Amino acid sequence: MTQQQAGETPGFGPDLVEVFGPSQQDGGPELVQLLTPEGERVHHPEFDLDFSEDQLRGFYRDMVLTRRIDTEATALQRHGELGIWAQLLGQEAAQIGAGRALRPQDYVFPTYREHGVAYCRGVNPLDLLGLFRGVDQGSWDPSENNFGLYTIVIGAQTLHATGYAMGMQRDGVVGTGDPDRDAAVIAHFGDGASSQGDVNESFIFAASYNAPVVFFCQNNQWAISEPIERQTRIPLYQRALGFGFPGVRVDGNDVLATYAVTQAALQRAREGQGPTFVEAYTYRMGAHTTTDDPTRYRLSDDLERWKLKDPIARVEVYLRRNGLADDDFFEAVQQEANDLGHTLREGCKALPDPQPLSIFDHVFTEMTEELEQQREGFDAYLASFEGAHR
Amino acid sequence: MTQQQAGETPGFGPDLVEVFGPSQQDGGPELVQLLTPEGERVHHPEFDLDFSEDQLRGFYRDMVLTRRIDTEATALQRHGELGIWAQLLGQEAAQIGAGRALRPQDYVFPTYREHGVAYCRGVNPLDLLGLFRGVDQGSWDPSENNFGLYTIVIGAQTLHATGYAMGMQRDGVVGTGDPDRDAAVIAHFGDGASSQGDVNESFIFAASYNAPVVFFCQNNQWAISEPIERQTRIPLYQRALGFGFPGVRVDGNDVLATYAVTQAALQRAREGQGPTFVEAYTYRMGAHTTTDDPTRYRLSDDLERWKLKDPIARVEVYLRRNGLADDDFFEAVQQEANDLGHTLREGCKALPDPQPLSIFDHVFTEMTEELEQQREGFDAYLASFEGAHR
Amino acid sequence: MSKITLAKGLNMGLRKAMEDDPKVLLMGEDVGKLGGVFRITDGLQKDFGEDRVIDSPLAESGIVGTAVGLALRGYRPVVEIQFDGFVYPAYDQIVCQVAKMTFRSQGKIKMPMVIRIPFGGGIGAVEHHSESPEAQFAHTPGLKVVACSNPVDGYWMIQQAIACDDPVIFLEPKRQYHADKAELDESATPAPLFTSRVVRGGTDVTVLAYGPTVKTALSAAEAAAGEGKSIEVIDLRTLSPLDMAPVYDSVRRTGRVVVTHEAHVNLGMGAELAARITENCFYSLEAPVLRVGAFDTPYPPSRIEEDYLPDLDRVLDAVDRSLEF
Amino acid sequence: MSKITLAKGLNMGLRKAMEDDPKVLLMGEDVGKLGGVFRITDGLQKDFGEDRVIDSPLAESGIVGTAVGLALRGYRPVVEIQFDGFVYPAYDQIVCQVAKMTFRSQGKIKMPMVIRIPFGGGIGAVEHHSESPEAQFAHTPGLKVVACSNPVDGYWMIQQAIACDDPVIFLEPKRQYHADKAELDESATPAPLFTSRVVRGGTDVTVLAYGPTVKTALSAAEAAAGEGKSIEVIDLRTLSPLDMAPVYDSVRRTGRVVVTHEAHVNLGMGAELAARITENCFYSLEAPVLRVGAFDTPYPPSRIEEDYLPDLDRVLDAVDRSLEF
Ligand SMILES: Cc1ncc(C[n+]2csc(CCOP(=O)(O)OP(=O)(O)O)c2C)c(N)n1
Ligand SMILES: Cc1ncc(C[n+]2csc(CCOP(=O)(O)OP(=O)(O)O)c2C)c(N)n1
Ligand SMILES: [Mg+2]
Ligand SMILES: [Mg+2]
Repeated sequence: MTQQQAGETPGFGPDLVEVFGPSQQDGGPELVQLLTPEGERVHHPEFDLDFSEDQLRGFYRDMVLTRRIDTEATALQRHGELGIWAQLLGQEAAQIGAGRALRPQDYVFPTYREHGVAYCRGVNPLDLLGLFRGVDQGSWDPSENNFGLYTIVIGAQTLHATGYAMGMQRDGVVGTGDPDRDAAVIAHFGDGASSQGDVNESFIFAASYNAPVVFFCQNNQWAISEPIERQTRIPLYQRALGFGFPGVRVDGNDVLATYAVTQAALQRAREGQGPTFVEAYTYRMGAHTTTDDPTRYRLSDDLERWKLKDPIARVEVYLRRNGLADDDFFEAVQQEANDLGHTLREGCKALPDPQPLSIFDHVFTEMTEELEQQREGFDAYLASFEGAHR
Repeated sequence: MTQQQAGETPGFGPDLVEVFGPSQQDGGPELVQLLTPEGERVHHPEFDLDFSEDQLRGFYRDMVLTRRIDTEATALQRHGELGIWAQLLGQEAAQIGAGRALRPQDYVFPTYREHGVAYCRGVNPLDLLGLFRGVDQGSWDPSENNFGLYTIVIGAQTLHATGYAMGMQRDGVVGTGDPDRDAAVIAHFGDGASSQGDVNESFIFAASYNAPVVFFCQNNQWAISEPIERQTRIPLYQRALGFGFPGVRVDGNDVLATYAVTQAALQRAREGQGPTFVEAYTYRMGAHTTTDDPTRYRLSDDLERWKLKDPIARVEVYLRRNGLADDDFFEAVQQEANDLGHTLREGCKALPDPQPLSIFDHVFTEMTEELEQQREGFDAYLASFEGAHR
Repeated sequence: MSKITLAKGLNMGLRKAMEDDPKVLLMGEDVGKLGGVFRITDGLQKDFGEDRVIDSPLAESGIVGTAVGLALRGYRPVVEIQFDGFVYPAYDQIVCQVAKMTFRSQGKIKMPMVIRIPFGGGIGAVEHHSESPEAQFAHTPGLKVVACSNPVDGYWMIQQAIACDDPVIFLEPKRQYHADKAELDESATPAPLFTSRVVRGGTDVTVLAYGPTVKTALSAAEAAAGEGKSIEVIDLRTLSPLDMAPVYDSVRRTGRVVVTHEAHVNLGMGAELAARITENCFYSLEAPVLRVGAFDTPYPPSRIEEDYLPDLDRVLDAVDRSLEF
Repeated sequence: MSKITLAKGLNMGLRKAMEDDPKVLLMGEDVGKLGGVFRITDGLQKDFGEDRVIDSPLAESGIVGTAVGLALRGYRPVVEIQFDGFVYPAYDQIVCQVAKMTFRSQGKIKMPMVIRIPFGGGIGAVEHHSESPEAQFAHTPGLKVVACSNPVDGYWMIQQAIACDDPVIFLEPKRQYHADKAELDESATPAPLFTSRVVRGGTDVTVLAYGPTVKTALSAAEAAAGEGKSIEVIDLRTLSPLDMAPVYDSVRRTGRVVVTHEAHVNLGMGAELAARITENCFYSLEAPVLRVGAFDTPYPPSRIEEDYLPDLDRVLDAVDRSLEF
């Protein structure tokens, strides 16, 4: 009954639903791709780029280390060291491609799953664990790496990103022609988030002010248990057309293509040409979070199909096939990953719990008298248990 | 600085801004028109219709009476009988065209300016004044004429409309093929409203469930003092493309075209083909409301230009030129309008103020004990002044 | 008779309501195939179909706003907000539309909607997953606000809320979903929805609680009993309207009151209860009404949430302070 | 020295703040060319340009959300919400983002944003144009909430709010915008922002008011004086944090308190004030704190709004009831 019906309606043109259903398994003809799942380098009329060998090896390393951060954190959650963890398994290329396309002066507004982008920005991976362990709500300093705090309310950060970009316009760091000066913002969000009013309002503000912001949507096909079809009946990148700025669908499991498209979009923004929507077409290989059980709502077939598109495997094949990396390289990266895993494991366990009295800190820039009193009361209360069994 | 720059960006296609700026004076090539401002009947490949003479005279009469409701209410406000009035001057064709395209079983969700649509639905025009006089918040029974209460929070009603349409789907009154049974919803809103999260979410829900709803936007070029360019940089009807359903721009000052397009969109919805966006391209000839002073923000040139496109004048010319109505007809309509004006004037002044104790009525379907007590307390308090000077 | 959890009680209650009235619909994020992140709607889509258990796009305003439309069309939508902290995108629709429709229309429109909100903390979650937004809704005329505290109430109250012709904000203490089991007698006659209940008699101090703090209050009463203090515990159950009669009755006997909730103390339910009790029982009060709630700070990282939230000791501390007056 | 209205005081204060700090921006619907529907920003876009006085798309969440981004970039956005009833679409951004950024970041982020809200009734407007949403914001940790009541305070308080590094909800009694004039001495030193002020001394009953009800309270005091009753009036000015010292001081002298505001009584500021006063001045109180506010119903049609809102007579009635205890 709530099924959409396809076909021509006089005057309104073709109903696009069946023409461009959002869930083509391969992303459809519009998908920008530079490296196939089989590791074959293909070319694209608009978004081609020459990548240096270092860059290619770098992407590989980045993705392997990112995956390790993720699997390590997942394991830490299983061992009770984290309360929860939002896995990015399968989305490494989308995140590294986007993260590496950034310049230092650019600014990132992440969701709660942007561990790979955080890594690219130089955020200490250990710092990402605090929020999930429950010892803080993000302990890195956003201004240090131009990487904002994780945002949990779906889509809220897209407006922050747009406002920040409006600030860049006012600071005169857009369209000056100076590559070290011109800056842009990238706003990350998910396919589910695209339904939030805030996200659509951010499109409106960005278009209205021509703000230098790239809306980078990782369409991982799922919003917890809800498939992308619940959020849109046409390919998501086309949403941008309704707001008057370009949208592109890129193979989010292809780090080369994601890099190329994102950097072109960022450059467009830096040059003062306004917003772009990038849909990184990818797949959430794991559960939504460690508390989720995806077997309740999706078929393992799907998963198997996407395993063949693994973002790391295809780069490895390409590097090996073209003699750009040898066993030593792969082993070294593996070793580095192991070390990182070890560091994270030990570091996580050593993360101290916050002090109870810290509850009152930083509610405001200076503590109010009211809170001072509550703090004192609580302090005295805690002291009354000293020595006693509580 | 916040100006948008047009031109090609490699890979992202042409920047559409200058190609389809939202503010072409004539609505641009995509405008559907059946009757020109000069009263000339033109044809359209998709949306043509044969109108009977009765229909044409009816449209004229509807628009004249609607305009009279509006000017009368404006005058009543000037005389202190209304607190405020939201004028529709210039938007008569958009509203009559849309209102007359409805079937009894369809349902309307209006803004605060849909006086012409209300009239078409058979709502007593006097009932429209209560809200603006401050004696009620809309006194008509929505279920009587399938015409909802005026909604003041911008855009909120578009979600109600979508939900109502989802209810119709569940009631099995969509796509049955029975013209007396199949029903649809129309949601009215303004160009400014198109920026609200709620409106965009309603597009998402309507598309996702393929709900039988027509989004009817009167783009009257202004949201109080803000021009349409602040809300969108492409023609507004194209917003729908981003959500996967059709959008059409119709000459909102052309009652024939508005009727034709709206009824096609409604029919599409009734048949189960889902939502359509109709942009009725029109102009707010008056102030935003009687408290607004548009000379502070817009040029009188603009107004003069739009005066030439008056929705009533062109129908009159057409009727006269084609001998479809004679002086008697026009005089009779005029007389009817005068009578209506008189009735409204007298009726308005006679509208009783609500009783103070009515404050407590209908907060809930049954009064709670708490409110009963507040009511009693207030009753006793009021009684204490009896006879006394308060 | 079977022993059930709160989650099960709610699930059974929803099922019963859907069986009884075909107009009852469930809507929300992940309520369908997944059965909700807390599994409260488990199995219902399978049995009642996608038209009655509706997975929605990810947009809370959209969920509540379309539910308004469904209610206008004669349905009785039961909306799930996934976590307390995500109700705010829908806040405008709730306070300006849901709450006001009946008043605006002078009673011509009914708005029989239930908005279910898992609320409160204590589950070790990240930000926005442990909020207690009840005071904001109770401050809004036109909304009714209730909180259940146990499996049996969960079963009955959700059905009563759905049967109510006014909009009801239905608060579920998520920490209790799978905590304790209780015997459900489906043939019993439940107390009316908008009534409070003395859940433990006592003579020295009255403790008012609702939702998650009822358990805390009962434990406190138990502990205090060991020290010879007799605490009366009232489970408020309804927050708007308040059912003050049993409260006043109790206060006139004990002369001392402690209110405890997980919401911030400042302008929380405790403030209103204190104001009303003081006004109505002025000469009976031996001590001011004392409030035990969350501090007036945002919800902290979960590792210290138990310090932040009221617990047995803080309730007892307040009881002692009250007795010292 | 010149005599100015509240509207003028706010306009001058905004102008001064923009002159003093180039990072100050104004944003909102119609704030630019039109100068706002109340003309509070009149002439500012002309003088400071479109980049500093920004007409926004019609979306309140968008306005506040982008203002968050501007603040993160080092700006000091001053946001205008056109009418009280239209703040709710932005509610999520305000309570989940604006209020929590500093806490979330452990102080690394400052959120120096002012959200100006014309509030209260009495102007004969239609629905949603006469709301008093202060309690909801005051209940939210991380927000500061102030209300001005007169032209001189308007001038100073808006500048102080803009200079504050924390987010401030700035409430302007719209009914007073063009009502009374007062002399402004621009060379004076204003009282600190987060302080309350005794605006009329008295000995029998303390009346607490803020925003639009300060005038009502003063008129009531005047009328009561004629009957030999001495009323002390305190203009609270700050609603969060509360400045209780002058309140407690007053209550300890008078023993009787009436709180009046236009917001609903249930869970309004009066509830919190009653709870705190009772707890802190328990032995000084001769009567319970009495509350005079709007009834717990939605705002009615404007023809009866004066019945709905607290007025001089209802304040005096409460004063008498207090004295009868
Ligand atoms: C406003 C809001 N509503 C609900 C949630 C609960 N929630 C967390 S993640 C999620 C799904 C998000 O899906 P998507 O945007 O596709 O991102 P993904 O998790 O797939 O990366 C939901 C519903 C939330 N965090 N915020
Ligand atoms: C949520 C909300 N914000 C602000 C307002 C104040 N307001 C009333 S009408 C209006 C402009 C609406 O413009 P548009 O949608 O184009 O409709 P029009 O008035 O032109 O018919 C504004 C800002 C409101 N009613 N609701
Ligand atoms: Mg997703
Ligand atoms: Mg308009």
